[in-house]
Amino acid sequence: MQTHHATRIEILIEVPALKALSRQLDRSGVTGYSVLPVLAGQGRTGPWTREGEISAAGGMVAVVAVVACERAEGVLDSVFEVVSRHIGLVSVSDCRVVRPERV
Amino acid sequence: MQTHHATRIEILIEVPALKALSRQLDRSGVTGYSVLPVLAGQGRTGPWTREGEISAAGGMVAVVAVVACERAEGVLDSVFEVVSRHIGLVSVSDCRVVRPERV
Amino acid sequence: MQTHHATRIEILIEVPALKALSRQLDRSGVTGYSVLPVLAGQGRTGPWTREGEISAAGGMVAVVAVVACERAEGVLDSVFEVVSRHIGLVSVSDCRVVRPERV
Amino acid sequence: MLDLALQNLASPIVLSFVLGLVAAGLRSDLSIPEAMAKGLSIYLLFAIGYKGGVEVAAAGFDMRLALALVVGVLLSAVIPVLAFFLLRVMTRLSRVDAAAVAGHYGSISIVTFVAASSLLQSQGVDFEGWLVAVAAVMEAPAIATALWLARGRSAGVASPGVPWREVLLNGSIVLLLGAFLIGWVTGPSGMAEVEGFLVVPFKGVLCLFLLDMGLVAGRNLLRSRKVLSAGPVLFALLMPLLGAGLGLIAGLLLGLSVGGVALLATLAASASYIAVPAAMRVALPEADPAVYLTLALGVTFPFNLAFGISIYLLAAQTFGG
Amino acid sequence: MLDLALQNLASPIVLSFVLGLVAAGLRSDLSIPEAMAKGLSIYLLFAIGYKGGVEVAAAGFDMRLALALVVGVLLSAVIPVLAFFLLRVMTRLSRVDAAAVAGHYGSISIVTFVAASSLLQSQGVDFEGWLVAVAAVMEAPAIATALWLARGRSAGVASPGVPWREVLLNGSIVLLLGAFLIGWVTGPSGMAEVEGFLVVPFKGVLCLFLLDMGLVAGRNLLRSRKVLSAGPVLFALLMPLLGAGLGLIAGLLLGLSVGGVALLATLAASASYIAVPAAMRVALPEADPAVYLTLALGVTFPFNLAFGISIYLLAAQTFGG
Amino acid sequence: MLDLALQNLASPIVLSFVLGLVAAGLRSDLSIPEAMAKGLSIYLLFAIGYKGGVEVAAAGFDMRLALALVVGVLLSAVIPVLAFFLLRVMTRLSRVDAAAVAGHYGSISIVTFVAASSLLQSQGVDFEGWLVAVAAVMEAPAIATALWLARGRSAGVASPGVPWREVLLNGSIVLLLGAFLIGWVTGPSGMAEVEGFLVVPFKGVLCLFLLDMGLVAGRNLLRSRKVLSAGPVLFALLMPLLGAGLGLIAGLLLGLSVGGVALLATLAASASYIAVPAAMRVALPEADPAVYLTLALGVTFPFNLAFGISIYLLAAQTFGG
Ligand SMILES: Nc1ncnc2c1ncn2[C@@H]1O[C@H](COP(=O)(O)O)[C@@H](O)[C@H]1O
Ligand SMILES: Nc1ncnc2c1ncn2[C@@H]1O[C@H](COP(=O)(O)O)[C@@H](O)[C@H]1O
Ligand SMILES: Nc1ncnc2c1ncn2[C@@H]1O[C@H](COP(=O)(O)O)[C@@H](O)[C@H]1O
Ligand code: NA
Ligand code: NA
Ligand code: NA
Repeated sequence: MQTHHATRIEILIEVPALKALSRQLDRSGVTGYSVLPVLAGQGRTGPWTREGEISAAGGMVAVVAVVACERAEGVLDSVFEVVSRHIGLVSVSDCRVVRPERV
Repeated sequence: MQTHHATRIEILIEVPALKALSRQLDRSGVTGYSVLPVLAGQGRTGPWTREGEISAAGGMVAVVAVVACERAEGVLDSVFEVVSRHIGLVSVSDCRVVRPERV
Repeated sequence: MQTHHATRIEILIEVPALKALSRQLDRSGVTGYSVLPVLAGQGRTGPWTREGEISAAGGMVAVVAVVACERAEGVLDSVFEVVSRHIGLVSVSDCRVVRPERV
Repeated sequence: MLDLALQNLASPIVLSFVLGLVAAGLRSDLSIPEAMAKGLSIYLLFAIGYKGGVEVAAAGFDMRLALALVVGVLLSAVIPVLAFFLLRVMTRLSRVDAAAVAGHYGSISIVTFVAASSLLQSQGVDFEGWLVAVAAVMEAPAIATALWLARGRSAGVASPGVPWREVLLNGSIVLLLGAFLIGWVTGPSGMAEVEGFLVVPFKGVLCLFLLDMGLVAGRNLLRSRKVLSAGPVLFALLMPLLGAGLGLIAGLLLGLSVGGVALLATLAASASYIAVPAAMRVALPEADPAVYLTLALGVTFPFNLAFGISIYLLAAQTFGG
Repeated sequence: MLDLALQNLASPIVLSFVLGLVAAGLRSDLSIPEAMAKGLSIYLLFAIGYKGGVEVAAAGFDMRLALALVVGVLLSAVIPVLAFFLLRVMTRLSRVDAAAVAGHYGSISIVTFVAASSLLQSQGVDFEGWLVAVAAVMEAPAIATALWLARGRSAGVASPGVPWREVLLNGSIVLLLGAFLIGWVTGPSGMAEVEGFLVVPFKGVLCLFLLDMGLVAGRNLLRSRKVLSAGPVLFALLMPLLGAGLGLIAGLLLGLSVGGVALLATLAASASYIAVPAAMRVALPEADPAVYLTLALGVTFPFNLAFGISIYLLAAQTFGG
Repeated sequence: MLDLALQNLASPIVLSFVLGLVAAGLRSDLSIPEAMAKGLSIYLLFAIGYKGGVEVAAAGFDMRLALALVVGVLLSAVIPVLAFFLLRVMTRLSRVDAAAVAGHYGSISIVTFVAASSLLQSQGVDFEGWLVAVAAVMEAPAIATALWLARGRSAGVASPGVPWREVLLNGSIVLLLGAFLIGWVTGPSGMAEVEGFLVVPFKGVLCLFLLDMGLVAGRNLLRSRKVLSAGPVLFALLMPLLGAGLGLIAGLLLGLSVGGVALLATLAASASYIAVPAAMRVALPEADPAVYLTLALGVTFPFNLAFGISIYLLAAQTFGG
């Protein structure tokens, strides 16, 4: 099966900043992204868990966007505007996709 | 620690098609896969969210299978038979595993 | 945007072993990790699903840690001590991060 | 007439739905966790099935039940044909989209059924408890008709292996029928044990569920505004009335009570937004979910909830009794 | 006095909170699933709003409601200023941190309000049902004040586009006000239909919710032990008393009943741990959540629950009535 | 005898479990969200603990409680030894697998306990409310015995640091004991406040929970069909009877009421499927979960629910009272 090169951007970000990130992604020209829940974590600010949480203030999600390689740089810049003020980790890796028209 | 090359296949697919995909994966000879929930997303058909959903018609999941490199091609072909008729995104990347007998 | 090389470690592990793994990761010197829920899976021991589960005995989670390349080897060794006795799959891949101080 | 409609509109049930719609329209972040929404729906199915069974146990077995099951299957299988032709005439939907939409209208919405029984109860109108079993058997046949309609004469659409087992044994059918049987076996003495859970809080739980449905329907409408043109919307307002007409006739022929006729009309008028969409994604992935979900959940469901069920009750009172 | 406090301390509600605290302190793995915790909070907001509305319907519209809404907004907007100056004097928190904390104390905690009304009820003290609407309008104004305080004279902190729509239409405000309106429209006859859900199990549900709050507060305290110094903790014990004082005066000026005065004092005394933290993460991400969450949820909330609400009731009985 | 068994089999509780089993057997996609299943179990533990505490408050402290706690710990610690030797004789399970299974039978199933108290209640048989505290202390000791049995004489199995804190402070123990203490402190007047939640809907909630357990047990059995041979299954049917015998003797020696004897026998007869499996995955990961989960949840639990509890009650009535 023929595959095409693409870039996988994974953004760990706190829930309250998700709306701003979504707006930014929509503007940055990505064709799509998916939001995965994160249950718990550990970082420099200590451990946290989603269990029992009633406030949306805590908690993180993982936003995954597979984008065409040539667009990755622009998306990253755009994402970073939002993430820089917030707890979050942006990682990028290479991947291959089956349907290039979908990224 | 010695690691061995393998291929990580990640399939974003709508929930109603998950059963068919599972059957296909079982047949394709993968040793295992894991299904992760997706909370929300944005794509060419617009945004969606799992919140409040009562129907299983909406919503997506991420299916992750780490497979031996030599088997990846076959699995991809097999997966694509199901995915092609459905909303979904298949991405593939290289990885290394610690226990090669598990993939 | 400048990015820096890093290593993404993804550990699929059963829920009862998560505490031990967390302790081990905390000791191994990673700066952070995130725990993602897994809904269902299929492996050599057959299929499982989280649905309706009342016991914490079943079920898996995915632990993702992005670590500096030079630390990856040590973290892997350390992780393996816990994982080896448990159902679990450790996969490692290369990635790039935007803020190197966060890994 | 106006009185009944107003009374229905001012019920906590309908107003909760409206609250959900409004919150979605204002883009509030109010939302019900998925697990809670599913939990509420499991509760409602179990409670409504159980109550139906208990009523059969109390009233004794009624031969009309067997007949009504057959009639229910027929209604579910035939209504999509009518809907399909209407859609082809009234709208520009493709054959596949039209077939998918048609399938939804043959099947039923259990919450509409529950809202109608609530209205009957508050009006002091009796009905046959076993109609809930008829509701269960009406869920699936429409799917078969829809697939048959979609195939058409051409072989354009491949006919994938429809997972009939999944469709017939889908969770809501099994839960509804299972609870019905449990209620039947345990009868009024079993009911005495569990009514603190299945009866006492029922209406309030229904309010929360309708709040969620309002949120989901409202967000759906917001997203699908552009997809909707006048034709499909008109269809989604007309079709329930036609379906109700068929249900009414069937109910009168079956010799049901006034309440029973109203409920069978409601079932025929209602459109599925749980079982059928899921089946369509599997069997007819080419059909656009934005169209069928929006019509069933965003137009027909609110119409039935706010006006339909009052109309069907009045019609039943006029022609029946 | 001691009697009232002891009776309150030995209530199932307070003890459930203590159980959560203890379980967290012992590092037990007891936990409430997130979806369940959110579900419980949706239930509580809906029930408390609905009951308030029904009481307005029963008692007839009261012009003081309009006045009280204005007073509520003012209290919420002004209390943070007082809190901010106290914090700058009593603690070494940065301007931004102090502003963020101050915002929490202007806003309200609906569970504290519910616990106080529970206490009133068990003491046979009446109150104005529409105070729940005042609670809803007190949620947001404090946020504006906090942001204004954070900006200061310097331009050090960028002023990001605060999502006012999100803040004003946040889920808990919409749900509380929406349920209030539904209760008002449907009145006592609507209540008769849903009280099996909204009234009968209410206190027990509150216990489970407080168990969860105890767990969350306890884990929070464990994590933030090091962040807490004497200054902020003292503030978190003193501020509710000052806030309550303002609320008391406002209540007396409004001519509320003794119960109403106690509840307005409670609202002014309570600190938000749901709406405001979320808004602060968006609008003031520089502020440290460990500080404001721990003070609001880990210190002030337990203080109010265990002692505050008894004190405010006694004060209202002394000065009011 | 037959009468009692039939009455029990036709209860909504048992039939709900059967519905779950059947749905799983038919491979229906009916399922209860994880958060809801956990929520139901938290509710049941809280309610049952609370009720037990209230009964102690009402009846006054009973010295036999202290004695019964000791006896409970002993039963839990000793039963695994008996189970282990039976397993080694009757089955070909490895030492580690046999030890893990044995641990499950020393510990208890709180739902079996609840189902038995339901049966007692419907038969009008009284029992000591504080037995729920005995249930709580019986959860963990069996785990220690199982690990000791697994180690054997050889050093083949490494002895990992067993997380005793986690085991002893596991959520269900803390919740059960905590609620028991709260019930004890607040007594009947506290109960009056919360019974609309903890008592009124209790049996119905239990039905939904058993529906879930039926689904989980049924899917488990489907998956593990091949693992099961006659030996282990026979063990899983015989062992509860032996355990019940020990519990019966202990209950008679303690001088419990007829209902109390039946409940202690039920506790001894029941096998854990929540706390022990989780502990075994941590401390004995070499043991096969398919074996111990299937025996405890798929064989012994249904057996006790359908037949065991009736048998234990009859035995208690024959030998006690
Ligand atoms: N290196 C990392 N790998 C994976 N997740 C991380 C990493 N660093 C931080 N996180 C996640 O981000 C959250 C906040 O991180 P921090 O701001 O460092 O406390 C943590 O609790 C984790 O969930
Ligand atoms: N490039 C992408 N990266 C990540 N997720 C995607 C991407 N494209 C689509 N998705 C996911 O697939 C869903 C359906 O996509 P679409 O068919 O384009 O509307 C979206 O809502 C996302 O959850
Ligand atoms: N190759 C794999 N790729 C992704 N997930 C896997 C893989 N192998 C195992 N798993 C996950 O680990 C669980 C246990 O695997 P096993 O021990 O092989 O039964 C499975 O049910 C999957 O959730
Ligand atoms: Na219909
Ligand atoms: Na306040
Ligand atoms: Na036992």
